[in-house]
Amino acid sequence: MNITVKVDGTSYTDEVEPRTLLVYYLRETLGKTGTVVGCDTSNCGACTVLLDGRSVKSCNVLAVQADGHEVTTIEGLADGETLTPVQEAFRECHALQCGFCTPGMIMQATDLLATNPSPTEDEVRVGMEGNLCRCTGYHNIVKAVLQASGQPASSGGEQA
Amino acid sequence: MIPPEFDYAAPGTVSEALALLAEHGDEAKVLAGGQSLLPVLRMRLNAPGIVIDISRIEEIKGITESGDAVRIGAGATYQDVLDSALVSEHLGLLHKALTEVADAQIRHRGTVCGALVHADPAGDVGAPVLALDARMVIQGPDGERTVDASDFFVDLFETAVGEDELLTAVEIPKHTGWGAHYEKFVRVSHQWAIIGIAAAVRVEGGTIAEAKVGLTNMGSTPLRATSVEQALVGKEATEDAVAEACAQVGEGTDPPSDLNGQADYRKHVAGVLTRRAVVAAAGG
Amino acid sequence: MTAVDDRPAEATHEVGRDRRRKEDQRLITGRTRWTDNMQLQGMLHLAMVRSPVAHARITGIDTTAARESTGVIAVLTGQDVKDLQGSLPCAWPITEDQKAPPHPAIAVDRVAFSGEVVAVVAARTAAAARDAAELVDVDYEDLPAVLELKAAAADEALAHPDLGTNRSATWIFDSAEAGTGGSVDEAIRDADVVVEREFRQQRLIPAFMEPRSTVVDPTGEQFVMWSATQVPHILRLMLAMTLGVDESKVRVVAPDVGGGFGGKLQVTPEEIITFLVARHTGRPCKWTETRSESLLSAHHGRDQWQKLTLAAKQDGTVTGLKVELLADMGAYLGLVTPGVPILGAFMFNSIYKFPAYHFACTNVFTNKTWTDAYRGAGRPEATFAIERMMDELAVELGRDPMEVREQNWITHEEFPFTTVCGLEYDSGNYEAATERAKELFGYAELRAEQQRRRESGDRVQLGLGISTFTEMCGLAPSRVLGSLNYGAGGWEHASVRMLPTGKVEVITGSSAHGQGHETAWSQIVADQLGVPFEDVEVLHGDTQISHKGLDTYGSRSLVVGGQAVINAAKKVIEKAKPLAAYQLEANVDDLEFTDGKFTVKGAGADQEGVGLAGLALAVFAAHDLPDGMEPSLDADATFDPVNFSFPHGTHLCAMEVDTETGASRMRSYVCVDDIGNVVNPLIVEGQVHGGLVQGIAQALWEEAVYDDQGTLVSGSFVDYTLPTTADTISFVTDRTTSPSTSNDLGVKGVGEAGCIASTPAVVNAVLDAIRQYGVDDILMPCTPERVWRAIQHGQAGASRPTAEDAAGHFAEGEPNQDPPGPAGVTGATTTTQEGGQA
Amino acid sequence: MAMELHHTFTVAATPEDTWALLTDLEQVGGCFPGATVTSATDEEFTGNVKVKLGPIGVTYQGEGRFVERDDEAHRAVIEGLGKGLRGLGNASAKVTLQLKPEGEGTKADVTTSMNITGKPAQFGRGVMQTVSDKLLGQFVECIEGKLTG
Repeated sequence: MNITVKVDGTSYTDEVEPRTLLVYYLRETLGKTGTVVGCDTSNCGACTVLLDGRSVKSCNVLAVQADGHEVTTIEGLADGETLTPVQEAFRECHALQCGFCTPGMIMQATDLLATNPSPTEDEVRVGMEGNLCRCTGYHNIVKAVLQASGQPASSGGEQA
Repeated sequence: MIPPEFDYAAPGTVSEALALLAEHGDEAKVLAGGQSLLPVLRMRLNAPGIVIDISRIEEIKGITESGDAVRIGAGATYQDVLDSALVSEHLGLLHKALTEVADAQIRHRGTVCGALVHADPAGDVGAPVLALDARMVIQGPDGERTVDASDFFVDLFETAVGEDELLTAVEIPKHTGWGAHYEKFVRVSHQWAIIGIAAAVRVEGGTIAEAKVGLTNMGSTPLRATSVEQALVGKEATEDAVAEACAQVGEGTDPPSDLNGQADYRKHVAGVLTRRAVVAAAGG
Repeated sequence: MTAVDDRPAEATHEVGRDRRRKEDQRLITGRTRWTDNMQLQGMLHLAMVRSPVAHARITGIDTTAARESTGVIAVLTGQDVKDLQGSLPCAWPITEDQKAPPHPAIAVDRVAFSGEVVAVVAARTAAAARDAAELVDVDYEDLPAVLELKAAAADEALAHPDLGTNRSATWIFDSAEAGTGGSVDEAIRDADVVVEREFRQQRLIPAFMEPRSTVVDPTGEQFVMWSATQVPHILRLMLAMTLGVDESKVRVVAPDVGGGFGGKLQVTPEEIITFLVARHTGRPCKWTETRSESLLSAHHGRDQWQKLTLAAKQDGTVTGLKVELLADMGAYLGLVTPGVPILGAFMFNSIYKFPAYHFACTNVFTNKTWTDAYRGAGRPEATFAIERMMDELAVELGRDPMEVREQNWITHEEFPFTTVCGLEYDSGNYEAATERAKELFGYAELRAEQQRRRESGDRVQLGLGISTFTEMCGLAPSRVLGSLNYGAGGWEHASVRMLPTGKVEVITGSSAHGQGHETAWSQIVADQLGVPFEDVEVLHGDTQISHKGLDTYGSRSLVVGGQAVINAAKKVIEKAKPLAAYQLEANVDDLEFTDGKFTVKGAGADQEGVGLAGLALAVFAAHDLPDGMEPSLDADATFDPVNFSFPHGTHLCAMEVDTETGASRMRSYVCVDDIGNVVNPLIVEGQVHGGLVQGIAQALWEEAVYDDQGTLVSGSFVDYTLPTTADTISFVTDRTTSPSTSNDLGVKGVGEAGCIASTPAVVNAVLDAIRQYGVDDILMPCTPERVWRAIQHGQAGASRPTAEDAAGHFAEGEPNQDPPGPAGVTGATTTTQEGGQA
Repeated sequence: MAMELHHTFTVAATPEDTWALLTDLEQVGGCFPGATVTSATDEEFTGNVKVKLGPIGVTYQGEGRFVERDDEAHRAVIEGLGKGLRGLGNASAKVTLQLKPEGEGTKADVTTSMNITGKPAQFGRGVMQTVSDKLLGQFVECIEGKLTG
């Protein structure tokens, strides 16, 4: 079936099988391989993108469901070389190691801060619960989200 | 993993959707937010002939006031409900429970009515909806009918909604001014509830005047702890006073035994958490 | 000799700076190259058909329907490839008489675990391959499966009937026999106090975030394999040895790799199969696993029964340690499967001065997914056991657990210290790390709070857990590995290439997958060559670029690979020196090299000297070189370490336990690690944080659970419960510094430290919170249910523990509860002998 | 995963009449929820079972037969083995029947056990355990219904 989706500012019209998941449409049809697949039960959040501005797990949405809607992926965040505050904070705080969960983390953090611009550490921790990371122990991810919100990192920090 | 092949239809009206259901019978699966259905399809634990996407039906969207109740349409996502001032004001228990559903991304897509029809006993929506005496609005080939929540949940993954019917809305009586708490017990936060306790109480002068308690994952359907509710009436809204009434909440239930806990453990924890949920609901 | 000092030695230099990572720009903008991103013209997609049963004979496979399915190009079964596929390699036969079954990539006539590949489908799309895989019709004739470790050790059923036993090998170290210490049996005989405990290391799954993926392109002169692997070099060699392909005809690339933790330290059936199908079809092939496939069939980790007997004097001095292990290999021996428990053999004695030590491990087959390296590999098991034992000893003696540790550990004056295993610990200062940790933790205040909560009968009890750990990392001197029958050396290779523009290319044989080598190596080389950090480009993970290496595992990259980089850089300087002397018209011996420049000694501060960049350009032109000089400054180095490195640290954990539900919550966690000097503190901390959560997850959350049919029932992220942000806390980390003496940088490994140290700290804390209820052990993971049952059981069982009610080891009805076994090993027992019996 | 369910009930018919019905494989096989018996002889039957429960819809194809049958002692063991379609893995069920006279009627002891391997067992919080319990319950109810109804 034919769908039209705006992804990272560009409109695309493509023929897709109804069973095609949005994430595979992004990766394989559009070549947007920045968004990755980490699980098959919608637990890990690595595939998180924004659908009409809100975070969703693109492995848990059919491409046909996105017909007529707008998608933002990790590749659509930075304006040229200018990173978003969340991206900046992830680098600054060393909030990534292997980087596989990172697109999902950044997209979810972007959504979180859009609705709650000054979260507490607890709110960040609960707000990011849908994204799994195996490298960082989350410490620096939480720190990065707080930093991106313009707040100083809370207690507990490293190098006490 | 990639789901098996299926046809797809996105009807624009309820009657179109019903016609499709009538046409395809048990080959059809209804998709609203898809947050429970898609993982099952990806696991290939089902292979429907057609998926009927009801998310584009305008008439079942929205959250409205309906007399003494708040009506939540089948198109309303968890997030829509969480964002609704009507829900915050009148249905504190539902609001609290929905904040515990899965994670933010899932809440942006999944729907309250979808979860009710899915009827997963470990889902967080059934217990508060049951406790709050909701009415289910079901449309089928013979028109609309309303089913009380107490008659809605039939068995594991089974509800009163027939194969040729759609749950189009849930109407939940307002519980304005009630205190509420949903206590979800999990090992890690993205888990399904090991158990959950939905408690709403109306306190008058420090005494519980009315109480409603629903249980998540304490049986093959959401359960209503009516004997606890009755025992709570007239009790002081303090931990000591409610403890005895809550301790036996597991009696007569048949919770599952699985990786996260044996049945007897679930029953024990239910007693502890019911007490805590009631006290929290009462503002203690 | 030990400097306890947190400041970088020379702040003006790159080493020691918290440089932001070079790797990150791509990763945070989605410009990544995971193997699954590869799309080649005409590429086929593979789907595996896997056995749903644990042990069965394959009596028939009908592939007709699959072959006829739309878009299917090939379907191969074990029968089709049995003469081509060889046997998957095991590079570490631990004994001469080790027993092992052949390990086919595709099962031929028998499957030995649920998840084993029985056929592969190649199709034009991944969906078509998956659809067709479901049409492959396999008939199985069930065979008795052996699933439980002790039952397997007793040969109750055979995982591989042809072997005649499930026991693969028994490996023993005895300090009396080795001449490195006394006799444990004598120590036990003569002890005032003997503490005997049995612990279970549950089965874990590495669960790297990037599912495994392999692409093979057979269309060029070489077969090119891209794979999500930690070990491209080893993989290339093993492909050649297993499949009989010339090594020179195989190129392996590890592009962006999304985590490994030992889980990608493997030569997998799927890599072999993808290679075979690509060769068979002549077309590029891709296999990418699903998460559930990964949990089911990528190798698992840990899985041991540990029985420990500790002998001590009444005053608390330890006199001997006896360790008896049963280790579950699963169904096959993978790349280093048998050696994993042996990596722990020399670590049970840890930081303590045991005069006598005995270690015996029996490796056992079961019909489960095979086990292999998982972060720490052998050392977390050892650390857990000894740190639990030190607590048990303290309880037995009625002493503070920290005090008992202090009494027995190697003091800082005693380094270098040769242990009862014969290892030489080069440096360390346990006192300093512990003192700092206690200060950051508020040890005394927390103890006071614990006392208050106990006295008031608070529903929420507080427990403090200690783990004073060390580990051996940086695999390792090749001669030591040789003495352990390990199939390879422990060296690492590096090259430094001077480009004509003055930029520097560094080629490293260690293959990063999240560790930040590009950044750290750039810092090292920038200091060595005096070039800007930005001018260094680090290349790795492609056997055609980095032709030689032993890859990344065992916290070896920096201590071994980093030293190789330094050695290569030093050679560059040596090669440049004659040219510099020539240009400066000076004697080679009169030159000195600082900050990227050669100058003449004693010629004053205002001399210009010649820079390395200029020399590189001069060499490129080669117009005017000293007579006989080769026109190149490039240099290679292969470094074989003289010793392991021995990081250590003190980890303190406070857990709150809800005694009504058994739920526990981490209140605070402090760790002070001593990993010697530090190249990049930011990266080091990140490694520590990540390790901590993996170790904490073993204590609290994770377990691979099989049902009685041998099906992995924690087979998705729904049930294999990784923790999230909401389940974890922010940590307090700090460091003390005792530079290693075995490398120029004075560094020690850090990749596994957090994971090795944290598990016992957490379990000790949970136990400390509820010991007053008669609890002295809880199986991991310490789920709320287990904790609650332990409290109930402890209270019911009054104060005298017996073998049976020790510790909820054998809670009936719970998953993975091995009953007191046929091996006859009892649960925890404590015997206190009065002095003077000897 | 394995489940076992033990069930006892009494029937107002004689053991002989009850035995005749209980050893009719078409009747017994057809009692399994979602089962269709496609062929049956005195000794064995073939058919398929469609398990449809909420989101899950899986089909097993298989056969069943007596592994033990003692017409004198009124004891029989029937085994069914199903192969899941679409690579699902296998399901097997074993039904042990024992009839004893009780007063005018018959006391029936039915022990049913079920094993499921592969994907349905691997996924989803042990839900299949509950599902199987439920299926076995319905199966025995059906048998009881046929005998007592």
